[in-house]
Amino acid sequence: MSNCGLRRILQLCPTSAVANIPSMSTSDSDEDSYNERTALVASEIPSVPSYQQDPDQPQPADMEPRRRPVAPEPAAEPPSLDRSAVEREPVDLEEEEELTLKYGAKHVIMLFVPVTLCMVVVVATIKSVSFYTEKNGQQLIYTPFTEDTDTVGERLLNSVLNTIIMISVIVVMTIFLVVLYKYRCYKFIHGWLILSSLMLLFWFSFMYLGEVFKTYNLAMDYPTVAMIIWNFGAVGMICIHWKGPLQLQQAYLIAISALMALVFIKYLPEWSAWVILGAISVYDLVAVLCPKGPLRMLVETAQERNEPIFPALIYSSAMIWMVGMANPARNAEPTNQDTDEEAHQSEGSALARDWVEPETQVSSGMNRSYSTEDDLDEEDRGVKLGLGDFIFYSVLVGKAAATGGDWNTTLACFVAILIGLCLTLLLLAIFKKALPALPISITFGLVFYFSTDNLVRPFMDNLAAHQFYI
Amino acid sequence: MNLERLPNEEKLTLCRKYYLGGFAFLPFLWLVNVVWFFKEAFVKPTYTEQLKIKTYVKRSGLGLLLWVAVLTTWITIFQHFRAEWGEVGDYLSFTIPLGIP
Amino acid sequence: MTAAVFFGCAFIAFGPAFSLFIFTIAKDPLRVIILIAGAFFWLVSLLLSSLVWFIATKATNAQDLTLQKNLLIFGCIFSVILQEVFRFAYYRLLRKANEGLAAISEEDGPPLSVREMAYVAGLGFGIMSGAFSMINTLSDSLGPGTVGMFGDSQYYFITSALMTLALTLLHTFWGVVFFEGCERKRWWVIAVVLCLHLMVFSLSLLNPFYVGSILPVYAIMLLMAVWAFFSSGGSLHNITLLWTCRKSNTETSS
Amino acid sequence: MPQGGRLYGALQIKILPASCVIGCFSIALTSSTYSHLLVLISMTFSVVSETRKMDLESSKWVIILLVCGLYKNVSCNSVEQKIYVELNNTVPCVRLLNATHQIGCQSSISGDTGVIHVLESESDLEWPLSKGPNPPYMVLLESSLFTRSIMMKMKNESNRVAGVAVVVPNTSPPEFSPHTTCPNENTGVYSDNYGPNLAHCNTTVWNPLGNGLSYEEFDFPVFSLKEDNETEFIKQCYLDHNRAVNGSAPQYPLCAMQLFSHMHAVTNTPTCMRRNDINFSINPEMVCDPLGDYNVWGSIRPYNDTVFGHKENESVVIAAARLDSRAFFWEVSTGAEGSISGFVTLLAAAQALREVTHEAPPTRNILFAFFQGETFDYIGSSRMVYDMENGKFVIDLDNVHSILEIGQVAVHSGTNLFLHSDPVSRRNNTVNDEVKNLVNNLQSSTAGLSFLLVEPNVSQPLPPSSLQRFLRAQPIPGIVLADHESAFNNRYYESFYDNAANLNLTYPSDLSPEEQLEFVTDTAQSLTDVATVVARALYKQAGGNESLVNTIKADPKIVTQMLYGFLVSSNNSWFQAVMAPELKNILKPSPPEYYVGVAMSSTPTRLVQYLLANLTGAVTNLTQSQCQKPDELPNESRQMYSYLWVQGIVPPNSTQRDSFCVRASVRLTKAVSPAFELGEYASKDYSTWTESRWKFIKARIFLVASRDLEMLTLGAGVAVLFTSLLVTYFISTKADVLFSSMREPASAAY
Repeated sequence: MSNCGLRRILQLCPTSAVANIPSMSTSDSDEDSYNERTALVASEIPSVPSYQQDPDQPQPADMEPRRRPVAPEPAAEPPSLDRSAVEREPVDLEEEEELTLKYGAKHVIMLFVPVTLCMVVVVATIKSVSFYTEKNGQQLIYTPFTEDTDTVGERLLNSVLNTIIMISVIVVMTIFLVVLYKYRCYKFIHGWLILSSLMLLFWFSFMYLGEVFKTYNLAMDYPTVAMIIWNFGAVGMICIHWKGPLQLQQAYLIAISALMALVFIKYLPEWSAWVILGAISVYDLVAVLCPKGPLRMLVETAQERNEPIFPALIYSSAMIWMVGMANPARNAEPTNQDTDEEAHQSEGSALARDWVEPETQVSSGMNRSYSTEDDLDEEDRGVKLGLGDFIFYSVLVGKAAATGGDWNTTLACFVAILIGLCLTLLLLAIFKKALPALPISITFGLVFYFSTDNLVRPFMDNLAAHQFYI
Repeated sequence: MNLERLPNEEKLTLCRKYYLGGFAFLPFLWLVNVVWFFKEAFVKPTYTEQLKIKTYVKRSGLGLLLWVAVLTTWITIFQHFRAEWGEVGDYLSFTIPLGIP
Repeated sequence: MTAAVFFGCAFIAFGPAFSLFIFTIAKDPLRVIILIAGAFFWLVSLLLSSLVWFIATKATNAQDLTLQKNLLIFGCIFSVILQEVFRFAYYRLLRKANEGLAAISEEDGPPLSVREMAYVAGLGFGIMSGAFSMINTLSDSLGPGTVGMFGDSQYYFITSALMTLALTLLHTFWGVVFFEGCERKRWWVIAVVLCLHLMVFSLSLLNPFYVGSILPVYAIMLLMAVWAFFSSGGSLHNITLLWTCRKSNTETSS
Repeated sequence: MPQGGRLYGALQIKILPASCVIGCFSIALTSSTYSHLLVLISMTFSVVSETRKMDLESSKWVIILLVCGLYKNVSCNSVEQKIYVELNNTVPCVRLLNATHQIGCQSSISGDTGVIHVLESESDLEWPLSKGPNPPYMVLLESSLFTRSIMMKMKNESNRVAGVAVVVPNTSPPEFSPHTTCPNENTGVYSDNYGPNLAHCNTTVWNPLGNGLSYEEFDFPVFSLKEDNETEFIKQCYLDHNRAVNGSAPQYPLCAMQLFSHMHAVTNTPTCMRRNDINFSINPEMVCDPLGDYNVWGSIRPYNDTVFGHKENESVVIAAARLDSRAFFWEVSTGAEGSISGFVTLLAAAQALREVTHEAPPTRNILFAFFQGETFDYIGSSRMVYDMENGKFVIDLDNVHSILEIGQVAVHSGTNLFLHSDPVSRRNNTVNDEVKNLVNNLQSSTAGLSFLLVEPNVSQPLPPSSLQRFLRAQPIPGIVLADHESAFNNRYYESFYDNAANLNLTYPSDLSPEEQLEFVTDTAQSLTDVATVVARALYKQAGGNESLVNTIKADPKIVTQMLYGFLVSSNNSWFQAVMAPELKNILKPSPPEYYVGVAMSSTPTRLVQYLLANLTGAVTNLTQSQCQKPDELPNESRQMYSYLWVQGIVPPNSTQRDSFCVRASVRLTKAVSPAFELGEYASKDYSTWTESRWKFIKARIFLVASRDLEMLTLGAGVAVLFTSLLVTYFISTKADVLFSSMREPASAAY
């Protein structure tokens, strides 16, 4: 039973679930039946953590177990759990591996697609619109030191100084945000986010549009441009901060990441960009992993409060359900109810659908499993990737496309970053805690950029000249 | 967010809000409304709110078509007469093509 | 008007790889990951070999053109060997992962059979090598001009595309055969694959004498295709089966 | 239930979520405001013309860097090297605009490509225009065929011409002048209310050879190629690939050329200046810049250059010459006879006057004025007159006693020089008397010289000259000294053949550059004589001591050195000696560029400024720091003199230049047309010439493949794609049957 593939569970388990444990029958999706299976396995052991009696517990308590998986490091687990963990070890591992394999892979792809899209947008822009590659001396105030110096040493020094300033700005921002979040200044944070996304959606898209028209030497009039920008921006704000179709929201998140990345590529001097990329990944490592790291604190606080991290900051491969709603915990209850009823109705149809069309069952399976989850698990569902990662991945690839003349470098950076993402997700499945996504990818990306630009390019160029094929 | 999760009255209010929002010179919002609620309005088995949703979707579609017509005519006019208008054309222009009158 | 050349070459070079990806890889996330990992392995091998070549060229004087060309050929041979080494390494890796996975579900076996893995990995190698050898040429083919100012053949672009296509498919077939050989512990298979790879490279030395290079390469490709077909569990009987009892298949497969 | 929740929760990454993005966002916020600030700043600055110039300089630098970057990328891709051959010694024809028209050439934004056709004769023109099977054509012209008729045919008769490349030979044709027959027709003094019978060259056509090509507008690029191995390579490419054997179509691949010269400005000056100003975008784009530079002037007695306007009982004799010239192509104008003969003579005269004016200063002051941009409707002189009228110059028009202008003075043996004067103003008796007086002074100065100064018949108007601009303002007695009686002797007026050869400036073949610099040619000798005449006449005109007149002699050595420097190589030891250290890199082993251009203080301006300072000024013993801040010293004043630190010569048996500080009353005043000061971009009486901007100028040749081959490639590609799609689909559906032991794809196992 413990090894029955999820496919079979879908077909068999619900009935058995209803038959075996009445208490579970309130909501039966593939998810619950799966848990019920583990429950059967684990039920010999008395001291299994608290989740069997979860359904008949009162509502407020149901955030208890949800906090547990994230809060403790694997090292510092309470002894009571320890013993049970030892006994549950084989089963648990297998399940985890199985799920890692089957869902992990799916989630990896669900992240590959948006990351790839973002990079494609950036690279296409870089290659076509010369505005984003040509230097006109302008720099961000965060990188005040110029790079057109006489000696390499000076240039290096200046880029390092730029990096220090940039990173310290980011650190200050982060701490500021965490403090705000700790003291529940939601209004302020949301205002901040709305303001910044407003600026991105309107001002940067305005810039972008102008440069595109210039590149293709088109005449465009202000009324039309105003119309385009207003529609793009307003609908974007609605979709990101209020309610909108998921695909559209994701598209907008990708778009603003791409715009942001393009601005960085334009205004960051070359060496500074590379140094900053290196430094930010190190900072990321620290901020997420070390026990007092700001990001870690942020994430943990968010999970203690059972709240989504702000929608304008995270790309979620699944639904972002709580968007715009004042307090998730409060209206969790009613939605629970009606979704359960929905689940009852929709179960049959879901199974039927499962029967008739096995091809599409990957996607439909995902959707169904989401649509029959309750809100808070909905929240936790799927893989989430900070927009910052989108931005910096794209910055790396875009810089590679802008500085190097050839495509091989860009391609190499792209593959390297995807592989880095894969490894990160693998580690995630192993460690089961929030991980920084930048370090591995960016390290790979940098290594492959410089090596490809300096070693592989001349090699392949010679091969192309002689038409040798290896 | 996915509409399956939404109770019907919420669907209606959402569709209505999108429809009304479209009047703020937001044809794109109307487009989203049409695409998003099309299945709800025309494919799903009928339920009480569906009629209103249908009307909202239809009106949004109409508004969208109107806007498309207006914009296309204006753009064609502008592209055609920009050079002749001279100064006015330049002041109306967001980007002026280089090397072309 | 040279967009035609661009698209033509792009379709020739990457069309088959694209269709293979669409129909056999894209459906399955795990395969996509394995594909990209394969591409990554090929990339690393290329990196190391070009590093060696780079050091060699820097060590010697750049004026001696014949020496440089010999060094280039040496670098290519080294790269070919290294690619096969990395193919083996990748096989070992997938093998390990596969054993780890096989423990879970004996009910419907490992999610990917070794043959599928072999195919996907080979395709990953092929796509990456094809992209690296073709993509810059492709971007040049977009310009108004064509090769030949200094007496090169004007068929440069299309022949490059054809060679790329051959290489992509060859890598795929080599992957299948290679993994099969590793599975069965038939080390001579690996040797043959290595020799064929070297041979294909040395044939490409004949360029721009295209008749002498492309035709043999395609012959080798066909041979490898047949071999790969049989080594991955295909047989004449299967083909006849395919033609005779098709409708039974259609019934069962639904 | 929480098990699942936990596993899923495990599968979520909260990677660098908020902070860094927020960091980015806030960065974005401030950065955008920052760039907005930049926009505002640049917009406010772009009103001021200086900053526009600087902006222009910087932008040009950016462009250069950009192009270099492109070339770098190009050069590092071997396949691209197999395809393209970049042409480096090409000069384009660029677009200029005035109040009503645009002239010059331009390509499309992505460059114009055409199959090369080398034109053998005018009759051969029908091949590119009508008969040739594979248009468009890039026509390669020998300069003998670079005539109005051919160019007009290509411009008007068909659109099968993608562009033209002209091979400029090293030997000149008998005659060629792309300028108009009546130069500066509409901005001279003669008009319907000032000598209407003389207006529009009614009586005298000054430049009968002019075919007006420089003032035509071509909608295809026209480049010039030097006669060197690059051009040989192109011709070889043509012979190898494009030669039509007995009229049949040549075989592909064909040799083609691509020319990039996309001009930003269009229509006319008002339009482009308006578009300069109304560019609200992030990085405002300039599309055109007014032509302009600096006038150079110096005087015998110094003027306090902070005190403007009329000076009581001050009377000044102005000796003027023009500095600039132009050609059909952008920067190949070497106006040897057109301008250099004149201003070299004037410089020599100024030098000749130095000693005597120190010993016995004349009663009137003498002001040497070198006008820039005269070719384009008298930019320099009209600006100086405008400044005098509006009290922005150290003197005003009432202080001007008389004007002696040196026009084209290439005296060949046996020819005379002619004294042109304005008949209309001479109807006024006082003016007439002054003019007569000036003529006498000149003619009486030719004692012991090989040529005479004669007046043409009075009914003839003034030739195109700066004097006309002064006469426009008020009747001032003036003479234009020129080598032609009616029409120009110069057969290459304002063309790139008006070079050293046109002045018969020939050196014995066995001389090193240094020896050539010292060698006194016949041209130098005759110009020295002219300079002597001019100097003596000026001294008399200024009321100098008659007894000293015959001691005035111009120095042939200086003249020949100047001719060498201005016509052969500006990078010679003497020019190096008289230039400032920071300016030594403007000296090139070639003659400088006499097109006025839009960049301020071009090479000729600087050279003339320093030469005039060295030839008229005094050598002081100030140190370099003192030279920069002379006001701290007791009897030195920046307001009276300009102080120039020059490199000096390298003394023998030494490597160290002994630099010194020159004190001279030599000044630069801006030579930008008043139309741009006044904002009257459609002005009728001031020059309104502007030069368009461009992103980059590039020319390259390559082979183009036949359409059949391209279609074949495309067809093969499509075939391969679809067959592979079909086969793959088939196999993937039948995989379970084909590969018996293979299981269903794992995706089906979920």
